[in-house]
Amino acid sequence: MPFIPHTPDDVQVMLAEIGAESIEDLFDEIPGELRVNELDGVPEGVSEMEMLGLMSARAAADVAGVCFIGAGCYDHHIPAAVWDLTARGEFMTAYTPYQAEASQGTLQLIYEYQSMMAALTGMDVSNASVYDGASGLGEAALMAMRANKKIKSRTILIAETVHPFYRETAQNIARHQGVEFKTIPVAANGLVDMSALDEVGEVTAVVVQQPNFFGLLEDVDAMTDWAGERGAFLIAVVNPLSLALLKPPGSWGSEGADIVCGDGQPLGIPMASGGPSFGFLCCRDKLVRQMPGRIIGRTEDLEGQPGFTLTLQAREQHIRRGKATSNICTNQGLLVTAATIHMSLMGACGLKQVAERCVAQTHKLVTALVSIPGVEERFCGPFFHERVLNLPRNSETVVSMLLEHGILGGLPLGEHYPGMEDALLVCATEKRTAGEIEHYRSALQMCLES
Amino acid sequence: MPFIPHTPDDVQVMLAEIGAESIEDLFDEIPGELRVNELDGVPEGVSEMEMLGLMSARAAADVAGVCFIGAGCYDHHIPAAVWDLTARGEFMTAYTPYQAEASQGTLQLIYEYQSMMAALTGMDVSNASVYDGASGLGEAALMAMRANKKIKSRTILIAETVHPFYRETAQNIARHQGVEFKTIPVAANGLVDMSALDEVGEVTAVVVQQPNFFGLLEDVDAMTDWAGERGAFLIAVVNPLSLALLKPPGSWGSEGADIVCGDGQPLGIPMASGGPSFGFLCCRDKLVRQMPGRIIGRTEDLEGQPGFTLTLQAREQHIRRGKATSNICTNQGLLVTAATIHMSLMGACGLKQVAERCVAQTHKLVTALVSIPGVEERFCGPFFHERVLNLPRNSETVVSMLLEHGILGGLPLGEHYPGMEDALLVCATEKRTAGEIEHYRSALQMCLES
Amino acid sequence: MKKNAATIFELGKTGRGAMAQRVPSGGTPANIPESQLRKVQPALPEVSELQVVRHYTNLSAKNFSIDNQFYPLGSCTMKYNPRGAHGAASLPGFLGRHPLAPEAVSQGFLACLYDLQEILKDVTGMQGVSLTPMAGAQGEFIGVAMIRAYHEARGDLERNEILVPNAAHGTNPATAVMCGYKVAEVGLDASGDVDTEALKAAVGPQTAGLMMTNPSTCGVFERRIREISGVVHDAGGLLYYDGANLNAILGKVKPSDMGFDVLHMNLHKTFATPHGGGGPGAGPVGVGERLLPYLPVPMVGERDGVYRWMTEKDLPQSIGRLSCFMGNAGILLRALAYALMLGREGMHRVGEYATLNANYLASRLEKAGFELAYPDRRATHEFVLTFSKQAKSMGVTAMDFAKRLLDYGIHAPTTYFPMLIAECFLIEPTETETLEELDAFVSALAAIQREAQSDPERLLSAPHDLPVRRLDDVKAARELDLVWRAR
Amino acid sequence: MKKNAATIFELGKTGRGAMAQRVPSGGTPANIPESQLRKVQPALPEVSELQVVRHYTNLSAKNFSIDNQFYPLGSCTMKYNPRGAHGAASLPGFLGRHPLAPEAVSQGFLACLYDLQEILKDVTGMQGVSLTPMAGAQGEFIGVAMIRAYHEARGDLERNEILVPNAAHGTNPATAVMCGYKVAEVGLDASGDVDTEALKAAVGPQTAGLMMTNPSTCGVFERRIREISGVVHDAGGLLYYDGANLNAILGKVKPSDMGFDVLHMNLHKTFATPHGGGGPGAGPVGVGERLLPYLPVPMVGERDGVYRWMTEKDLPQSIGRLSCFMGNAGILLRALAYALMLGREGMHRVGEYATLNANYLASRLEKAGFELAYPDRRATHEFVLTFSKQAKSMGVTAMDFAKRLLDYGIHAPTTYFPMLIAECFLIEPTETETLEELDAFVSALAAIQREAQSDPERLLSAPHDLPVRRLDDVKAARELDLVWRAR
Ligand SMILES: Cc1ncc(COP(=O)(O)O)c(C=O)c1O
Ligand SMILES: Cc1ncc(COP(=O)(O)O)c(C=O)c1O
Repeated sequence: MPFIPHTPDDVQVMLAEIGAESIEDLFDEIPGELRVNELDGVPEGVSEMEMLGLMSARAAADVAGVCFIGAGCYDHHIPAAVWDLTARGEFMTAYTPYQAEASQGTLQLIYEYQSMMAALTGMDVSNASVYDGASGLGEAALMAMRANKKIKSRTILIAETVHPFYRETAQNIARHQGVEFKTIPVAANGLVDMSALDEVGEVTAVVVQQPNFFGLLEDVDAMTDWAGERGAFLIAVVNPLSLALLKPPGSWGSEGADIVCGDGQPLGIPMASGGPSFGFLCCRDKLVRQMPGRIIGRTEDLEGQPGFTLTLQAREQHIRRGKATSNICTNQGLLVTAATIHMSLMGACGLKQVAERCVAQTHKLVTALVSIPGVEERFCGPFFHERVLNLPRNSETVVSMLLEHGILGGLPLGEHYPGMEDALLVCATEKRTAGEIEHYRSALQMCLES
Repeated sequence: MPFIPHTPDDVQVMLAEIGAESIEDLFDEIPGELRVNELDGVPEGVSEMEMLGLMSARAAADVAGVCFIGAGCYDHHIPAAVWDLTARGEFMTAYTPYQAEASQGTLQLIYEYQSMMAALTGMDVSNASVYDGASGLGEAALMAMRANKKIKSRTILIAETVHPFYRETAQNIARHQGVEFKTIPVAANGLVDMSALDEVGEVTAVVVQQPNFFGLLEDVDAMTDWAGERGAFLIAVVNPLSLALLKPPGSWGSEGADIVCGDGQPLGIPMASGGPSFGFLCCRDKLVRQMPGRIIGRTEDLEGQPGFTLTLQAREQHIRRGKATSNICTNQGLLVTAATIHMSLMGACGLKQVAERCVAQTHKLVTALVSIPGVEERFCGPFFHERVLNLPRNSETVVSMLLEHGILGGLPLGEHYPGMEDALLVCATEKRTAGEIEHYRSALQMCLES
Repeated sequence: MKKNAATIFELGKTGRGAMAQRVPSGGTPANIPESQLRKVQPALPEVSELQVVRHYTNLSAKNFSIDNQFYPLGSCTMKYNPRGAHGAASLPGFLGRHPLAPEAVSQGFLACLYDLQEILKDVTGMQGVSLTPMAGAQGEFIGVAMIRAYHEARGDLERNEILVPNAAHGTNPATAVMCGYKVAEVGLDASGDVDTEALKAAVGPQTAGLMMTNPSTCGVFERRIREISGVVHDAGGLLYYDGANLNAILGKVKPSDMGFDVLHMNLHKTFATPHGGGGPGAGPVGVGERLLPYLPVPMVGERDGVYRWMTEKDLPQSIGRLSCFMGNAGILLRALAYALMLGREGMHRVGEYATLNANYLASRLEKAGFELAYPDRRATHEFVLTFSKQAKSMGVTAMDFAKRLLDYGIHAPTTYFPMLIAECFLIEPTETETLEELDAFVSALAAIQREAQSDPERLLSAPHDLPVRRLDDVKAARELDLVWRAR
Repeated sequence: MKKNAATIFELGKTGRGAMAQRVPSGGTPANIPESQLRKVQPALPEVSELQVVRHYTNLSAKNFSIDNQFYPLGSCTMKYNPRGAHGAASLPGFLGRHPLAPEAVSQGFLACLYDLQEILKDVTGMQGVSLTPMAGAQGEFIGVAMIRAYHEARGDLERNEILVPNAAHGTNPATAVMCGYKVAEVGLDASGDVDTEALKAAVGPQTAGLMMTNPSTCGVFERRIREISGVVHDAGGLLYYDGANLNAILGKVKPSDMGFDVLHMNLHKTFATPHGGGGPGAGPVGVGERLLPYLPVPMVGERDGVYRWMTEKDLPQSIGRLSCFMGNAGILLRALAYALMLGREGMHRVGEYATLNANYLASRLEKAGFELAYPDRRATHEFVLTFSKQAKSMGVTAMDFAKRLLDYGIHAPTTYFPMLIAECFLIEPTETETLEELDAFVSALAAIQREAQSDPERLLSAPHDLPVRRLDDVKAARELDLVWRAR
């Protein structure tokens, strides 16, 4: 019996103690007609060896080549120590730290994480994570709605240059509470169309992403000030890695952003088909009681020694039930563990160097690809590590052809932005080598010539 | 500075404390002419990312296909828990357990290991490991030489059916102490030629391998009794996995073997190009003081609680120096850790099932391959999980051709046994599937037809 | 010697770093205007690689975990997390996959998801399963959003209330509210079953649905479940099954047969994926016929052995996307690996042995003088103990028992939940613990009971042997210290 | 509560097992005669997978290790073991390689070995390197065997003695004997250098060679090394360099320049591969011109970018094969990974910072009132402290200090080695430890020194806070209990 340690003798001893004849008897309160016996849809059990044989074959089948896709998930190097430590049973097989004294490892680590995220974003506080960047944006919107008492409207402005999946997810989360999202269109230069803002009425919050979905740098100072002047919250969606290089949301405009969210994947989390990763959520001190999710605080034990514990639990569903700030319970603890270790290893300098190298490699990639006749940059502003290219033909077709050359060429944008059927979003992280870039260039040239 | 935590300030503080001007000053006792400055043969340092990029490319270059080679190193399944636990920093980055109180983890584990190996081999005691199976045979030979006081000769009989690399290694180790190895030739049936024994004079020990290098089962009872009657020690070289199924050396003949050695690789150690693995060495109680290497004993602490410690250290070089039983110091501790966890997970039953499945899969493999015209079994006796086939042409050539089909076809025997140029030693472990066996068959057929 | 609690920040020094992790920088990017660049570096720790490894290795040792201890946390299903499943999800091919890789190079991964969808359908009896929810609570949200979509699609717009038994987990009412519903709580009768009279009084045209677990968080199986589902269905409401307790009945009862229309499962409970110190989890949703059109995307479809993503184009009535990519893919792979190893026989056994362990423990504890909250009921996979008597007679609370248990090297059961039972423990041993471990737990509790009589201070000031003594939660909330600052 | 020390056997029960590890058996093999089959199953533990994971996780926590503590064990070079190097060696392509795979599908692996050979040649100044030795002691054996082969090849058959300074590690004399030599020990002068007069008196036509380390195990650099090598060479002997202390001079001095003909390196020391609780290690040998023909096989050769195994066919005078396959391949890969990350600049720094740390520690300890064995000498990467005074005046020995240090969460330095210095500690901090860690060590020793004065019993009965109190070694050796038996 896999994973069940009972011997036949054990079962007899236990049944005798209980005073039951058989295990079946223990289910005697369940109405007979509810009892099932067949599970035909579940295959017969196999050994770990056979299971791993099957899974290995499937994993190997998907090895696709060199990755030039970004779009919210990035192929960064992760120091070997990160997951060697994260996968320790003491971290991986613990529950939520409800018994603080027996969970100081996890608790202190999350406190350190909160501190790092606050430092990175330039905000005062951070929670202990939400599910992912996209759902985190939904939580941020609801949080703004609760916290911004000055504005009566239930409208949130969201830039069309925010990741399409983030916009979709946030709307699907927030709409049940009557939140309405209005989209600020994208201008021809790939940035938020600031002129469209003039027609906007009262809004609770404005959502802007930096770098935006196209990899471009928005004029976040202007956006932040615009929001501030109207009493709207500025919700920033950011790539945490970029913050080692770019101005942090806490310093945007004259007052800074109010709420910052995003996905932690670039901080030591493997792409792993997109999950698990984690969403982070940071804000100003004064908003902390509207923050969803867990928060760790430092306190003292009865001998006066420092220690860590879950705090502000009155915000949470297990205490406040229907009146909680969110229903979130289990979050993404283990990924936060990885990210904390990752940030410790990289330090501010290390992250900055990675960020700089990403910019440099993307620059090289773009230079190489636009050397091919018919391939052009679609937008020209400053960018981080992603870039939209116009191809001389349908980009989805080209991406399929590139697969034969072992190249994951990027994300075709037609599905997300009508009219961009020939556009391709490409990305080069610090891992991409000159050889790989040249390989991409020559493969693309072949595809386009054929 | 990779791995060096010193800041410039630190260095200044430290030099001031020492009273030195520069780090260079600390080398002022070294004659100037000995100081070097160039290390041109060492490349410039790279980051972990770049190093792993290079190493990954090299590792990937060697992925060769399905393994049907055995010959002392076997492609078994290793439960995932084995290395997840073994690679824990507490096991992996500890030193030899010299401070017993701070090393109870490793010490208790080795005690458990000794117990398991004694159980598996049917012997009284085990040491804490030697380097590998081959060098372990060298140690066993020297040990027999020291312990067998009855026999004056310095001759050890060794079957030609013992792994050729074991024979070579053992001779290279033992010859400096005047040990002479005499080979008992192999008979036409692939077993020790018992008739050749008649001509042999006084010998200190006899070495026999079970299953032998050809995968065949020797008549170990007869060999053991033959040795016993002449006052010679019987040294058994065994595959530990086979002992879950086969009669243990402790029960061979009427008295059992005296010393048992072999390689622990089949017990949870990846093939990993042949190392690190570990050699095991077990013997009768009365020989324990002639055993080389570390041995752990159970004892008590000053409160009377049980604990574990290195014992019988008077045998060892760090105490006894030139009079030690061996010069061995560092052994293969981490692999013993893996093997102990492996044996705990498998249990006697689990190992037996693996062993049985190996026999069954090898049987299927042989049946499939001999269905090809011209392919034949060279020997016909009972076997474990290896078999010698005669091919209709040079087996080394065929093995090269099989590579194209993603098949590591086995070990060509010509290099090791002159006259066996067309012979191939094949192996199928429990991991080999029916599909893989069929793939081998069809690939071989194609190669032989071409 | 107590290990100290220096944070990673305090170990740092200006200019120190894990230098092997420094990649050659591309230099300050020429294309980015000065005004967009960061002026002051973030205050991250500056530490060496060895310091990081040592710090987090030692921190980890300050946790209890399944790998270290018996961890009978009720409603959490702290069972063994198979290392093989972790190995499967950690295969380089899976870890290195970009979520937006074309389908042509994703067939292995998609096949895994498809197989898992099918297995989960079978064990719950549901018609369709979507794997996207990233934890139980998100599964609840998605489930209730589907209930809402269903009523809305029918033009049945007056339904604005979700019923919840008062023993329910906090996520249930919180979810209902997030989905725009009011919550009405329904009480239990003395035996722990839902008070059906109260339920009948509560249902009406305003009822959108009922959320409940079965077995309930009181550790008993709701016997009148068919009556309850009848009542709710008759009133036009739908039934939501909170699958957090599915371990109790896995392979024994299918939620569909009890009348549930929609459910989530906690794969990090029933399917043995690790809890990670608070996540990640996965909370796939399953639905019956009526809610099929509303399942969230992406899902995986199959035709002629070719797998593909199903999006809003295929499922136009879907409630849409609730995560950036495919939810917690790595957890889904682990759950599949576990299911494959269990197989159908193994599935049946989960509920059986979880129940055997709980009933054995309940029986032994009762004989040892502890008070069961529902002494006349069968325990399911968990059961409730109450320390009301001890609190009254000896002045030691359930919390004191819990803290003292930690000293015995056993994680405390869930305390003070369900809220309606005073001074309680919710105890869930799971099927993967041995008889000996259960006996050791009984001995520990009995020993603590004796201490409570002879030396109550020992409990009140517990724990004694952990990295910290009892922590001051009030101070934590009053004097908020949420981020490290150089002091 | 003390954690108990039940063995894995005591956790077992007949019929229990980690059932997911059971592969479908092929049935009792029909082809194997009954007489060859095992009758009684071996007494291995019968335990569940969770029990195994929990048992060994908890056992591991009873170890000190670099990842947990400062571990200044002299002559052992307990430096940080980079996780990246572990990652490199754990790549599936390397782990899954069969050692006898044809060269055509082994080029990646062979290239790694070749690169390592070249790097090791450069850092030692040697002409050839073979990677096969599986630890330092096997390297010594192989080195001395080559010395023997050299003399024999020249027909110089009378040389039957190896000289060894009396501070040498036990493996040196033990090796010489295993290679069939007699050992003659040579003393040191008061400053820790070899007594060259004694050496001159000792050499002669019987001298096959001299084995020594430099810096010596006394933690000082042998200043007259060129004189020593001259004396030995003039007598027709060869010089063996025990590279266990190479960390002290890595990038600063090449053994070839000191006059050594042959050496081994401990990659598990100088090249940062983990010690594994007692191995595996790797002890590659390097040789100068004269011994080139005798290097052990297999080695790796290269032509036109194609790598190949070199065996006795290529090296007919080789002393042959000393391991079944290519030694401890996984350790060699780790060492290469480490060397690549260090690079040439990093190599230079190893000796520098190891020396800086040792001298700082020596200086601070001396000022704190501890006695250095060689106060007038520079420390190298390690140094010797002697507690003779404390032993005389307070009755506490070096061992008592060592055991008490464990309570402070610091692994004890090497004790009672080198043997010629009474009541000594050999202290090697390594270059990867921080200034703060060194300061903490000084504070701990100073605190223990105060305890020794005020409460010597505290030391004599130490350790107090470890899983066990001080263990009885005498009982262990007298009442041998080497394997578990049901009691
Ligand atoms: C009964 C019950 N319902 C729902 C949940 C929420 O699940 P999750 O934590 O995965 O969001 C829990 C988790 O503890 C639970 O116990
Ligand atoms: C000076 C010295 N020489 C030789 C050795 C032997 O090396 P190994 O343990 O790798 O066999 C050691 C190991 O401690 C040593 O310190």
